[in-house]
Amino acid sequence: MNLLEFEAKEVFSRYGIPVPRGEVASTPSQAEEVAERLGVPVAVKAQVAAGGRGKAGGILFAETPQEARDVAGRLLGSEIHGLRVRKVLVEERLRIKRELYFGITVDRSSRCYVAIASSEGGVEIEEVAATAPERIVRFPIDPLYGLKSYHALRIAKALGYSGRQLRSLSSLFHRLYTLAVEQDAELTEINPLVETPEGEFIAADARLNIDDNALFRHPEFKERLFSEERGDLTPEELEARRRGLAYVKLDGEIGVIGNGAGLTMATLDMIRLQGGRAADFLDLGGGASSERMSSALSLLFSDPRVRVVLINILGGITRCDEVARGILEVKEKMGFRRPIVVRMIGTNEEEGRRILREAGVEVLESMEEAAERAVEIARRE
Amino acid sequence: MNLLEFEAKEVFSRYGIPVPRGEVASTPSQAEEVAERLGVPVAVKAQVAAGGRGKAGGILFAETPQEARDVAGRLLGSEIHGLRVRKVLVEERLRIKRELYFGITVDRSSRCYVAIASSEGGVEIEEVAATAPERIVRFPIDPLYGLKSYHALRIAKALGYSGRQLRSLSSLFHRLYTLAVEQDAELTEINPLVETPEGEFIAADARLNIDDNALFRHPEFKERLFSEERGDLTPEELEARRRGLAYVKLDGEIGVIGNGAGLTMATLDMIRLQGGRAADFLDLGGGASSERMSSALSLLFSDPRVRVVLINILGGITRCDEVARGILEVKEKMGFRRPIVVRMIGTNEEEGRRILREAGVEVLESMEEAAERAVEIARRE
Amino acid sequence: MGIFVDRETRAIVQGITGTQGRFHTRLMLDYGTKIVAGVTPGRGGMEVHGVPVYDTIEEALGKHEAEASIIFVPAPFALDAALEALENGLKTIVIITEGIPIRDSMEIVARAKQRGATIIGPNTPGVITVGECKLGIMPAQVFKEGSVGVASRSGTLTYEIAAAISRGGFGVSTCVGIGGDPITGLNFVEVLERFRDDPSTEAVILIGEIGGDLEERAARYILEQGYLKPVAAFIAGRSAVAGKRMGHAGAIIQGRAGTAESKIQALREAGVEVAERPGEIAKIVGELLGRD
Amino acid sequence: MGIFVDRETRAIVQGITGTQGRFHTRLMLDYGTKIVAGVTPGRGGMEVHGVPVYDTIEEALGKHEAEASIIFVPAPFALDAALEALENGLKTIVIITEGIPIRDSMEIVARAKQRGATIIGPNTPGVITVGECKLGIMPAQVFKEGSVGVASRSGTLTYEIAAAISRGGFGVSTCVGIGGDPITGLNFVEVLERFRDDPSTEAVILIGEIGGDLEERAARYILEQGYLKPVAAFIAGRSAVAGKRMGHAGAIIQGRAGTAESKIQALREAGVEVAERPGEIAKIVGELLGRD
Repeated sequence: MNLLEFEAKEVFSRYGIPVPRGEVASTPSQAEEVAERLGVPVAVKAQVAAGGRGKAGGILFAETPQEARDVAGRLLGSEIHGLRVRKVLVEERLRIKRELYFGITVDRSSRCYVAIASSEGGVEIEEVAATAPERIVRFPIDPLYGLKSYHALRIAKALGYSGRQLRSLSSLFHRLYTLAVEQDAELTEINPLVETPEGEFIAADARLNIDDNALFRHPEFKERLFSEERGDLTPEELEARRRGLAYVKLDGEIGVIGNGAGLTMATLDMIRLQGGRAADFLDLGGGASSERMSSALSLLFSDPRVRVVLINILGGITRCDEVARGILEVKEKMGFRRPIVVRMIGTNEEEGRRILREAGVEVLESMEEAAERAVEIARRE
Repeated sequence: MNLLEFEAKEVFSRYGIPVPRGEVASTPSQAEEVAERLGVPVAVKAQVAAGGRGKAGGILFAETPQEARDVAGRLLGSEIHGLRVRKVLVEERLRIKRELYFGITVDRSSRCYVAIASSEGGVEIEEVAATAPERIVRFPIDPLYGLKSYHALRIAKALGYSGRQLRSLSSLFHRLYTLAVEQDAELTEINPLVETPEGEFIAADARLNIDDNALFRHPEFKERLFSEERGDLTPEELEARRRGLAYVKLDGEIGVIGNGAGLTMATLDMIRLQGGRAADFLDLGGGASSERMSSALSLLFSDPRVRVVLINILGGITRCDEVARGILEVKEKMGFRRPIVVRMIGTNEEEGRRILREAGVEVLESMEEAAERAVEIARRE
Repeated sequence: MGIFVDRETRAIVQGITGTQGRFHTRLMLDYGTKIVAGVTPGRGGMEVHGVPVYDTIEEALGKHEAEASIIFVPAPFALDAALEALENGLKTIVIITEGIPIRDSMEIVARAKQRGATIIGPNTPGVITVGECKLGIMPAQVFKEGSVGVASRSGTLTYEIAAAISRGGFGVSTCVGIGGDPITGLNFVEVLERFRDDPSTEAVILIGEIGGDLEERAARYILEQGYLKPVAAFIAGRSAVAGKRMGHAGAIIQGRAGTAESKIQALREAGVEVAERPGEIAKIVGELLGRD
Repeated sequence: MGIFVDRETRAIVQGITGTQGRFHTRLMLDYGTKIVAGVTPGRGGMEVHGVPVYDTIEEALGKHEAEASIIFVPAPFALDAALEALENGLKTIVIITEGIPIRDSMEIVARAKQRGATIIGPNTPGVITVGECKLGIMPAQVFKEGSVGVASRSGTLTYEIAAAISRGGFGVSTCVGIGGDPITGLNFVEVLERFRDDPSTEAVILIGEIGGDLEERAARYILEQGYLKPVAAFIAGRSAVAGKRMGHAGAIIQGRAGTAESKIQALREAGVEVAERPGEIAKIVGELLGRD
């Protein structure tokens, strides 16, 4: 779960990581009040959980409280990368001597956390990695040992600092590591990490992505999982999440339901090979019940972009007859609002086919065939 | 720092360890109110940080709220093992099927925490260790690995439980371990750990002794370090602690000041060998300054039991002249209210002797001699 | 033969009394897997399909010999279950559980390394050495015995491909699900090393997907080591978009890393034949094994 | 010769820029100890009494060779300082710092064991091999060179006894303060083992006190191993009362355990001569060494 900047900064503050003075505002007049309280100039920042917010015009500056009101008015209610801006963060504008980068993320190959620091902040770290890899310090962290203060010193030293700054920067690094571990971060980063002319270090931006699977340890965030305010999920994705389905909205017109992530991805790929475009990725997961199936199908039926639904089931633990019954339920409740194409093999395949045949649904044998058929229908409808 | 029972139980509750319903009371009428709220019968328990409180009459029972008032009146203001009772804990009286013991303490030889469990609760664990060692389960805990849930299961199983009780008991053990680590316990124990007729486990008593050296990690408790309410220190000990001196009150009449714990202990031993009795143990610590010396000496001068003060200094890092100046300061400020005997050797010994000689204080060479002299004076005074 | 498990493997089921544990214990027993004991705290003394249940692994090992375990316990308890298996000396641990926190998986994998044990998973269908031992939840009927080793990051897609192999008249030696999480006990390179030394395996199929760089590293390994057995692959997720998790916790393109294109290109450069669609696999296997 | 440190030992001072670190660095240098570098984060580039200061041990070891360190940093930072020394391969680490949390000491000692390093302390005056190397804060002038090994749980009491040995015309090979805390890196048995193998040590003095059972275990060791060098002891705290901490964090009688009587009895049963008062030590040493 991606926290919004202001939420992440609240957590940062708790760990003693310096952040700019600032307050969140939901209306232009609130933004004006905050600017007055803080003193100008201020930065007004759209609170959406998307990268590249700056480039997309999500960060504006104001020299007067009135101007803060104006730019807040422009941001609030707009959309950035498809996400609605419901809040802005109004902050003191920092004076900048240098912009650094520091982050903790999961190193999949080494199977551990890795701390990444760079003297090139303010741009995406992948950018730096591609253009100036020598400016990046990577420090893999042994999960059974952790990042110690002297490791943090080593990283801060590699960025060229000494003396008092070496201590304060390394202490900031160490705090972010503690935060990452204690909050089960999948990714946390400070970009830019600003060095002020006075030599202080301040987290100008803050990103904190918490491992969804660890939310049982973090009741504070768990509540937000289904909240509209979350901001990194579309309304459809939120609804699917409430129904316990793995759903990702895409921009085509063929609805896809599969069981198993790999199989569902392969189905999307097949649609693309056939020249079609999928409207979504929807994985029923293992051992899917008829309720899950019917919940998934009715979700896609409520999406106006969807012209046809392709269902691809490989029965293993999942039983084809269960899935067929789920499809039938939807027919009985709301009717088939769109054409459906079903491909189904494996456990209790015959019974599943029989149920669907009686409901007037033909069941196909191969993924290729099913994808072809769906693409054809989508073109026609 | 030894927490009082009710303080320990607050912490236990935070970790989900079941404790009896109860409230603390500072007056008899408060105790009556609590008993009314809880429903009778109740236990009324003196809140002093001393072992063997039950045997010393510190736990009484009441069948009516009025009786709770009466017994609270008897306990409040009384002294148990020299400690004043300022509060009582009024609790529901548990029904008991069986009394167990569980504790986590530091195993000095194995240099790790050790969990200790016994099916013989309600008596001191040392008692059980002496009489029925086969009833004790000891589980040393690797500091780099910790006590895992399956270790806790193993311990609970060794006490003879199975099924649902096995799970609830082992989960209680595991919670206490988590508490011990997170709170830097030097010792935490539940004795008795009551099994009710319904098969629940409840911490009837709770002991939590927090490592003084770790209090910088526990601001919550650190504040209490110098509090009168603490209850496990005499007023003199509290005052010494405020002055940064390691002081223990003893019951003799020869005041003792030494530098270094071992040397001071040896000085007490020498007094005893000479047939005298020390009034205290007071260690100036390493590199003692003149201020520390004068603070220590004036502390002992304010103790009416003290007939003579024996000062034993071995100058290493500590300089004898510094110490001598501290003694002189007291003379100038308040005069020597009692005879003093000084033994002093080591760094800047000559200068120290000279300062004291001019102040009319003779300095002796050997510990034996000094102790003999002090005992002689104490007899005479 | 095959890798990781064979007809001699004796296994414990951790979380045997839950719905999943119970169900799959029966299917594994039916397949002939030697399930010697089950473990569920607080359920010691029960039996599940004739398998005795104990409160702890320590106890189970007091009565039975075993070298493997399969874990079905809920995600919040999986770390402890895996550590218990490791501490008690089990050497092959299959973690079926989905949704384990990354931090817990990192700890499991690090501890396993210390103890020289193999973790299969988490979030895996498990491992099957066809005709000998199934330590997992895959449907047995899709696998036919043969000489193709399969390593995969997914479940049903693997069954799809296994079924295709069977339909083509070929069969599988061992099929290992390495798991769909970002942190798993095994990577493709480690599985390739095992297949290299397995006489019953003549060719290897890798089933990869977007996210991470396990496929790229496998390609590099094949190229640099001059891997002697023929390898083919299928990579799911060519139509995935960046930043969105495609079902598996590990299936996510982050920035520029982890795209299907990058993986397919790396594999092709290493001489690995990459199928465009699952249905082509049988044909490719035929070519690899030198028969059409 | 002597144990733990000798004239070849090269040491780093951790926390060299603090008042204590600075002061004792000078005294150690004066004694002839090879202090090759100091470490204080944020003070890299300074010099203390001619010793170069670095921000980390890693850096210091880039410029100098060392196998030992002595730690003066405040208690809240001592754990990290010790781990840094261990991770960088130092083999003898003296922790002068007093007031380290027990939990931190447990971790330090456990990590040192993993790495095969020796921790002296915490809360110790350190170690001195007389005439060769002083890695500690003990006053040098009380020690004369000789053949008596001393191991002690206290500071000034040790100097008292060392002075008595000197006055008696004898001297010390190595004197080790094992530390006054409940958890220390060394126990008496480990020091006795080292003295056993040290040709420059002919007799050993143990200076114990109330709390714990290090003395009882030493007694058992001496008895069971048939320790060949003569041993004498002094135990402080015969007049201590139960439950009260006598200055040292480790000096506390808990319940029935840790009394001076128990220790004295155990040692006497093992044939160790236990002095009634520090002043007797010189005479006893004379007897042990066979000269009066």
